[in-house]
Order: sequence, then structure tokens, then C-alpha cells
Amino acid sequence: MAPKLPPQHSLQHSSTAAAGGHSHHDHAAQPKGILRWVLTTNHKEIGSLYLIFSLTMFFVGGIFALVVRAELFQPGLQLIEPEFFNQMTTMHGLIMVFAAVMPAFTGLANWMIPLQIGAPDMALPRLNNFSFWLLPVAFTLLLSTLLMPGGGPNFGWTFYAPLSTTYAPASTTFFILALHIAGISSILGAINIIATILNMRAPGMRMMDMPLFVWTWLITAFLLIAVMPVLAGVITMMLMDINFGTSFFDAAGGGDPVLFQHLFWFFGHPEVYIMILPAFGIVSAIIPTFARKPLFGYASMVYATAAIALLSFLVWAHHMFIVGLPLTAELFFMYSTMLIAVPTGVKVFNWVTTLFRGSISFEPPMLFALAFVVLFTIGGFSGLMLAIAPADFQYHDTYFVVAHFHYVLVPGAIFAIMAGVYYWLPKWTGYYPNERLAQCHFWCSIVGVNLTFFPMHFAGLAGMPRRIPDYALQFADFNMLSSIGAFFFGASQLMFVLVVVMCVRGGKKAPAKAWEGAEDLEWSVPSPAPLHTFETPPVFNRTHHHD
Amino acid sequence: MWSVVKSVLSALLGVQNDLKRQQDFSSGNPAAFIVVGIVITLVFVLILVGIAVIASR
Amino acid sequence: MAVNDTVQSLGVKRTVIRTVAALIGMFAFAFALVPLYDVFCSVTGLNGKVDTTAKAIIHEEVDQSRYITVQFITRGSAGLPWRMSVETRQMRVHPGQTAEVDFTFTNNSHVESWGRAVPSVSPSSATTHLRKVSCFCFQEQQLQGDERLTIPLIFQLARDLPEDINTITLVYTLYPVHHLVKDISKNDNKTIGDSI
Amino acid sequence: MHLSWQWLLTITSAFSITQAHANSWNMPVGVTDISQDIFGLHMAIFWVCVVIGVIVFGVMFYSLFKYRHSKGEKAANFHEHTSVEILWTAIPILILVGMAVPATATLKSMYDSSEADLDVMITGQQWRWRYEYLGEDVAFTSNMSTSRAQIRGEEARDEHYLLDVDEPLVLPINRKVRFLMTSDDVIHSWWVPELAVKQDTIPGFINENWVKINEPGIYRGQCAELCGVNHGFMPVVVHAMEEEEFEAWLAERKEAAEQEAMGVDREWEMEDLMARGETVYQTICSSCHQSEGQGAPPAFPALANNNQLISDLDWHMNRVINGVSGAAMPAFRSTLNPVEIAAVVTYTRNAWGNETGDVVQPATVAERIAQ
Repeated sequence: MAPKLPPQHSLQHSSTAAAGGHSHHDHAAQPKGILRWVLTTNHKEIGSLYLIFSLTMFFVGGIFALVVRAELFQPGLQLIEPEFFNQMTTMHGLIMVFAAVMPAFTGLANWMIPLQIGAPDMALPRLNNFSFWLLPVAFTLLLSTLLMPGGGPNFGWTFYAPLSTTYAPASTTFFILALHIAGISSILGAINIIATILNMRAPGMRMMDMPLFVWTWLITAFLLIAVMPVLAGVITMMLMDINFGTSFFDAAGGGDPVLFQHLFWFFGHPEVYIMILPAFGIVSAIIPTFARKPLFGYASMVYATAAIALLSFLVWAHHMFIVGLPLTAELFFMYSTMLIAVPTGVKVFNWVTTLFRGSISFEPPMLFALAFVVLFTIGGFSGLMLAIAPADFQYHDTYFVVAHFHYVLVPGAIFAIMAGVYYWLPKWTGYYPNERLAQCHFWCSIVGVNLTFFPMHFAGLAGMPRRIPDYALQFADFNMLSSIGAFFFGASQLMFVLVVVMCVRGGKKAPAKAWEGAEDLEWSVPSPAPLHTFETPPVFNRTHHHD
Repeated sequence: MWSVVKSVLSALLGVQNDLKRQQDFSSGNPAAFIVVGIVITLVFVLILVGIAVIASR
Repeated sequence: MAVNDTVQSLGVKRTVIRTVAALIGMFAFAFALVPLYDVFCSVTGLNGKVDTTAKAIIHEEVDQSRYITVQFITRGSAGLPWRMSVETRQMRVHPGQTAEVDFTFTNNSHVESWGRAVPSVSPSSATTHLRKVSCFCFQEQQLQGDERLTIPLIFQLARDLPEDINTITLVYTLYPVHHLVKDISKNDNKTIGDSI
Repeated sequence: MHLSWQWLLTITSAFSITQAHANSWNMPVGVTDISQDIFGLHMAIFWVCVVIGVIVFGVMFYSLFKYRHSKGEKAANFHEHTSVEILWTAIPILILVGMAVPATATLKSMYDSSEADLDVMITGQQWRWRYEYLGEDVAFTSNMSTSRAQIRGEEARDEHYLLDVDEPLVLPINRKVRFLMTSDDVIHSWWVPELAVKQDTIPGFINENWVKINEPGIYRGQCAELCGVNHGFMPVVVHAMEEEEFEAWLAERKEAAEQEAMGVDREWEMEDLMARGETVYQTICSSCHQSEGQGAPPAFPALANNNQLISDLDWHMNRVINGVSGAAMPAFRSTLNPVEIAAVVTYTRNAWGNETGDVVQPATVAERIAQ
């Protein structure tokens, strides 16, 4: 008997599942117009809100990045002052991490998790609405600090004390408040996702039958629950240091600036995985679909994700190899960091083996997923290099690190989000995205991403520190290339907006099962997915198409 | 018990076959896995600390 | 259906309660990490952070075979018109031997102020082997205008000091303490816009 | 394992030594044993990544090419293979152990700062470095000497644009120099790539590192940790010279310091103070308070036409000597000598329309610093 793989299944439709729920009592008096969106408790509408918000913020953060790249186009100070430059690098990081990548994943989770597990909605719909609307509040507040006297946060998205406490601009209190609100939003979102996944699965669907996107989000949500309170704790301590005369991080009062870094990275490293684990889930859905072959090593994938999540709590001080840790600590964190490469490698091997002897086609979601595998792996390689503590003494705080984490986050997290959007757009809108435009978007993005970030490896190795507004002449060529690439990449993303807008308005009609090889539960409801699905739980059968 | 330990160990490496996984998930007691998982993680940390201490001599 | 719904909503409720409990726990844990970190530092000597409590002398045989150079460095900081000096910049001691060195604090201004000397030890692996019998570290000192104060530091190096350490550097940084001179310091800090 | 690593190191360094100096693409090989070890590690792990990458991407692109749907390829249906999975877990672990062994050895030698011949204390300060040769009575600050005009593009940029300082750190070669590092304000990071020393300087805490330079030369680096507005303008320059040359330099510096100390007791003319003061102001003060004293409020107040400054000499001197806690204004009593402080105070009280006519004598300053 061949072993069975779970996410391959068929669905017995209950007769009402696809019929939509216009008559459902909860939704009898639905508000119209703008209020409908403000008050909505529907997971699909909230999902869309999250995605629209995150796309907007992606452009805001992107413009900040372009301001930075424009200044760095040539040596010398041409366009902006160092003070504003620091605010731009800081805001770019904060916005991209907390307002673009994280909400995008939450948006995808809102849309897809109920569809993938056969639930009618999220477990806590009203909380869902609240956690979304906290985000615009938080980031309006954060962006408004740029207009305050003394300017906005200028201490980097890692806001190391005492630069962010004793020496910070007056607006820092508002920055802390904004981060608190964003943190609460993430936490509430995580609670909702956990409650949904654990309690709302269709009858017959066991944990190990869940699609990997659901699995990776479950693990991500647990990570959020574990580390967002730590972030809240750290910024609360900062707040107290700034306003109430404590000295958690102030050596003058017996505190320790290094403690800040320990606490921050205890949050920060799992945070990095929060931004990549759902991406693993998306890619693990797309590759089998377009290779028309079941995912290789489903169980390994789940376990590897859990192992990565667990290990992420044991490696934080690899961000701190040069703060003067004792030798033993340095060795411990070097070893644990190197080990994290193992489960990550397992994932890459699994994806490649899924492709092996498949029947592969290259629709836009697949293109982005394949680019993810290659470029994320390159980011993984530079991560492995950074794990070697003595070598990190040279890499640390240089553009090599900038190149590393942008490879992991841009063609990593962001490409996976775009892959997910292209993959699920037919389900959301009922139309296929424009193939040629999407292809064009893909190839431009690939060129842009590599042109922007690849030269940064060289600039870093040659000795360019990060977060500097001006640089020595030997770095000029690399920076010019990076800046050209950044503007090209930024402009290419307008095509993405165009594809999405066009797809919402019309295009080639998509059937319920929009992709030939797609297997998960969401493809059993019509395209576009009606506002209310699975109001009568579907019966989940584990059958195996490929046996 | 040994089977649980084995499952958790293979989870740590990210290697597991489907048959074993089916067994794990039908055993129906996640608490055992969580407890064993935490214990093994602690043991893993201690081993790593041990290696680091020895190596730094 | 209805039965199913209640089962489900009970499950949701339980999950929410558990996750919220975990959240509160993690938030408390973040604050608990601060004292835990101090404990960890004083056990391992991480970061050269010095244990602030005075230790009793342990009478152990002096290790005549080794000499350790102990350097003393004193530093001032912005906002405190004090000078801190040490009678000798370095001394050589045997492990196990008790040694004494005088530190002098001088207030160069004509008004009273408060300061505090924050110690740090390098290499950090020596931290746990440096026993301070009497020390002014972290204690707030008050000096009247133009006052001068000499305080001894009595210390002992443990015999089990690692073999590869032959120089220990003890640095004191003087910081102003603001609580009593708050009004002056507030002015100092907040009016930078219209003054210096 | 160790042998194979040595072998890798040899070829990789042979590879790069030919192009070491002109190479601006790769990490410098450096001029210390440690930096060369690190370079070896860097190249070894790089080639490991390249080999793994070639294999993994090779299989991937082969599959993408070979098993195309458009070619009518039928998909297979396998989805697990325990022994293959164990194999591809075990091999990376072995490779990692192979990397960890030499990395551990290098790290251990980096941490061994015992038996140093010379101690230098490095203090980071917004935005300059201060160097003190412990026990030698020689100390100075090192400021970036690249002019604002070059940064603004009003002047041609020279070869060492942004990487030039007024006073480099001078070190002897072939001697073990121990660095003690700390900071006066925020966290900085002292970095010279060719010495492979990058270490955070942390306020209130002391860090240690060391270097033994093999070749004389001038080595340049920068502050690596974001430390505020002028983070990008805080270069490090190390001038490594032969031991005798270094001794001569040190003796000369000591004598110069004594000369300077004698200047404290004599009565200075206003002109001399103004001239000296302008130099001090432009190297030390102008990065924040700007070259014409116009400042950059709110962080850096204007000095020109500053009423408080003009009306209160005592307050002004206190600011310069003792600094402002929690702001970028450091206490200059320990970094400038009385002559310099007197000069710069006199200068700021009489420049840009601050026509107070005050002349501050070095002796007055000296009295305020050490009573």
C-alpha cells in the first residue's frame, strides 16, 4: 500500500456551499457604500482590505527606499540631508516590515485560510475587523512623525538604544505608540488565525490534512503570540527610559545598552521567520500545482517549518557577534545558526524534488515561485556565510548584510506574496490576470531585483557600511547600479497594480478550478468565490488523485 | 514513548515519512509530542552549550 | 448543526483564553528577562557587567607563581563637572592577594551635584573572578561645590582566574545623577533649541 | 577535515593575492594573521555555497527544461523517499561541522588578547574617534578631514574622499596592540577591514580586541554602527609603521604635549586665540553647529547671535568643558587641552557677529578643569 498524501482530496459539496449566503440572518441588514467596508466582518472583504493596505504601504515604503537610492546614486550629498536620510532608511524598514509584508500575509491568511479548511469565516469576525482598522491608525501615526519638529525616527528599524532613547528625537514616543498599536493588531490577527485553524476545520479534516499554507501560518501565528509581547515589552521599557526616568538601557543609571539588543533580537529573529514561513506555504502550494505532481515530503515540510520556528528562538545573538559577547556565547550562537541551515535546506531540496519528473508549466504564479526558490536560496547562502562568526566580523553592518536580507525579503517574502496573488486572483475576481502583462511584470522584477541587490554583496565585501548617506569613491559603481536597479524595480511594480486592477475589472473567465493541477479545497468553490462560502460545512474526504 | 521521541527527533531534522506521520497523528495525544519536543529542545540546547564550552577551552 | 456550532464556539473560546494567557505570560517574561539578564551576567561575566554587592574576603593561599596586571581607567561624561582620578594607573597583584587602591572624586564646580561611577571589566571572562570587598560602584555620591573625596577600592582576584588572563582592566565611568538636580538638568536638556 | 581546510585556504588565498590590492569586489585579505584566516574562511564557505548552488540549481533547471508540460511530459507521482531525505540532511550537517572546526579555531585566536605590548583606548564620540595610548600620556582625537565643499560637490573629490582624518591612529607593526573600546554617547563600531577588527564601542562598557599588523601601511575604515546624523562621516585611519619609527613618533608626540602644556601658563593675544580657535572650531564643532555657527536646530542650536551664549561667559565655558548629558554635546575637558578650549571659546564669542570682545585665557580654563 502506497503511503497517502493528505492535501489531495475531493470534496462532496453540500448543496448550499456554493450558493452564496445572501439570505443568511447575520447579514440581513448589510450597510452599503463605504460603511460596508468599514464595518465588514467578512473574511474575504477584510482580506482584501489588508491586501490593499499592504500594497499601498509597499509603495510608500518603496518611495522611501527610492529616496535613499536616489541620494546614493552618486557620491556626495546631492538631494537630501543626512538627518532626513536616516529617517528615510528607518521608515523604509519599519513600513516594509510592519505595514507591507506582515499585513500582506495576514490578508492572504484572511482570504484563504477559511477557504482552504472549509470554514465559513474566521473564528472571530468582529475582532478581525478591529485588528485591521488598527493598522491604518498605527501607520498614519507613524508617518505623521515625519512632520513633527525634530523629525521622525532616525535610528534604523532596529532602533538600538541609547540612540533611540537618550539621543532620540521628540517624536519617538509616538513611534512607540504606533508600534504598540501595530503589535496589538498583529497579535489579534494571530489569535484569530489560531482559533480558526484549530476549531473551524471542515469535518474530517485533520491537522495533517491541512494545506501547507495553513500549516505555516499556524506556526507563524504561534511565533507572533510568542514574540510580539516581547517587542511590546522592549518598547515599553524604552518609553519608560525616555519619559519616566528609568534606566533599563542607560549605562548612566546602571542599565545596559546591550540588553536592548538581546531583547530586540529575541523578538527580531523569530520576526524574520514570521515574514518568511507563510511564503514557504504559498510556494509549497504553487509548485505542486504547476508541476502537476504532489509535493515531495509534505510531512518533512511541516516538521521542518516547526523546527525552523523552534530554532529561531536560539539564534538571536548572531545579530550581535560584534558587541563583545564572551567566546562561549559566540560559539553557541554560531553553531545554532549554522544548524538552522539544515531544515531550511530540506525545504529547498523538497521543492526541487517536487519539480523533478513533474509536468511543468510556467504561468505567472509559477514563475514567481521558481524565482523565489532560486533567489531565496541565494539569500540563504549569504546567511550561511554570515553565520560563520569570525567572517561575520567583516560582514557585519555592511552592505553584504543589506544584500542578504533583501534577497530573503524581496525575492523571498514579496515574490511569494506576488506569486500568491497571481495564484489566487482567479479565485478572488473570477478572471485570470493578464498573462502577457504578468509575464512582463515578472521579468522586469527579476532584472530589477538582481540589479538592485546583487551589487550590494560586492559593495559590502569591499567595505561599505550600511546606513551611510554618502560613501567613498570605490563604491560608486556598485551604488549606481543598485540605484538604477531600484528605480527599475520600483517602476515595474506599477505593472503589478495594473494587472490587479485589470483583473478585478474583467478578463478571461476562470472556472472553479482555475489551475489544472490545483488540488486544495479553495478550488472547489466557484470563481469568483461568493461572499459567503461553506456556510454548511463541506465533508472532507481524503482521496488521492495520483494513486 | 520511544516512537514519540523518534518522531520528534526526525521533526527536528525535518525528515519524516508519511506512514510514521499518519501514526503520529492518529495517536491523538498532542501533549506527549509537545512535552517530548520541549524536553528534546532543552537537551539540544544543553548539548550545544556543552560543545561551545568545550570548544572555548 | 446547532450542537456543532456550540462545540465550535466553545473550542474558539478555549483557544482564545489560552493564547491570551500565553500573551500575558510572554509580556511578563520580557520584563522578567531584565533581572534574569543581570543574574546571567553576574554568573557568566557577560559583557563585563560587574556584580554590585560587596563580597567578603575569601582567605585563600596567595598564588605567588603568577602576577596579574590590573589597570584602572577613569572616565568622565558629559553633564557632570567632576574629575575622577586614581592613585595608580596599574598595579601587579597575585591571585588570592587582597589589594587596595584609592580613587579621588573632585567636584570642579561651585555647586553641589550627584554622580555615580559605573564599572566595567575587561576581559569579560575575568569579571566573575574579581571580588570587590568594598566598592563605590553604582552608589550615588554627593559632592558639595569644590569638594574632594577619596574612596578606596579593596579587591581580590580569585585564585581560579583563567590561566590565559594576565591583564585585567577596570574602567569607571562617572555619570551625573539627575534626581536631585532635576530642575537644572531639565533646563540643560530641554532648552537646547534656543541655547547651546 | 582540518587538512582539507588548510588546502582550501591555500588555493583561495593564492587565487586572490595576485589581485589583492586592485580587488574592490571581494573582502580584503588584510595585513594581520587573523584577517588572512578570516579571508580563508570567507572564501571556503563561499565555494561551499557555490558548489551546493550549482548542484541544486543544476537539478532544478534540468527539471524545468526536461519535464515541461508543453512537451507533453507526464508527471510522476512519488512524494517521499526517506533514505534520500536522510542523506540530504546528513550531508549538509557534515559540511557544517567541517566549517565549524576552522571557524572555532579562528574565533579562539581572535579572543586571545593576552600578552599585549601596547594598550590603546579607543573612544567613540559623536562623530569622531579618540585614541589614548595608555601609560604613555599621548592622546588625541581623530576627525574626518574631508571638506564640506567636497561632500557638496563644490570641489573635486580626492582619492580618499570621506576616508581621510586629521590625525590617524599610529601603530607599530609586529607588535601585539590591545584595544580597549568604549563610547561617550551612543554605540559606535570601530572597523578597519584590512585589520579585520570590527568591534562595537558601548557607552559605560569596555570591549577588548587586538591586532598585530604584519606590514606597514595606511589602512582605512569607517564607523559601522548607525550612530546619528554624521554616522557616515566618521572614518578610521590607521597608520602602521616600523617599530623604531613608531617609537620616534611617540616621543615626538609626548614632547609636543609638553610644549602645549607650557602654553597654558602664558598670556595669549586675542589674535592668536582666534586663529587657533577657528581651526579647532572647524575640525571639532562645525560638523554640528555648522561652519558659520548657524547650527541645525532643534538638534544642534545656533551659536551665532545666540543670546544666552553672548550674555553668559560662565555658562558658555561650562557647556564646552562639561558638555550636556544626553545630548550630542560632549564634555571637552578630557578631549581638548586648555589652550584649545580657551581658543575655541574666544573664537565663538567673537565670530559671526558675536562681538563680545571676551578673551578667555588658557590659564582660566585650566583652573576650571582641575582645581
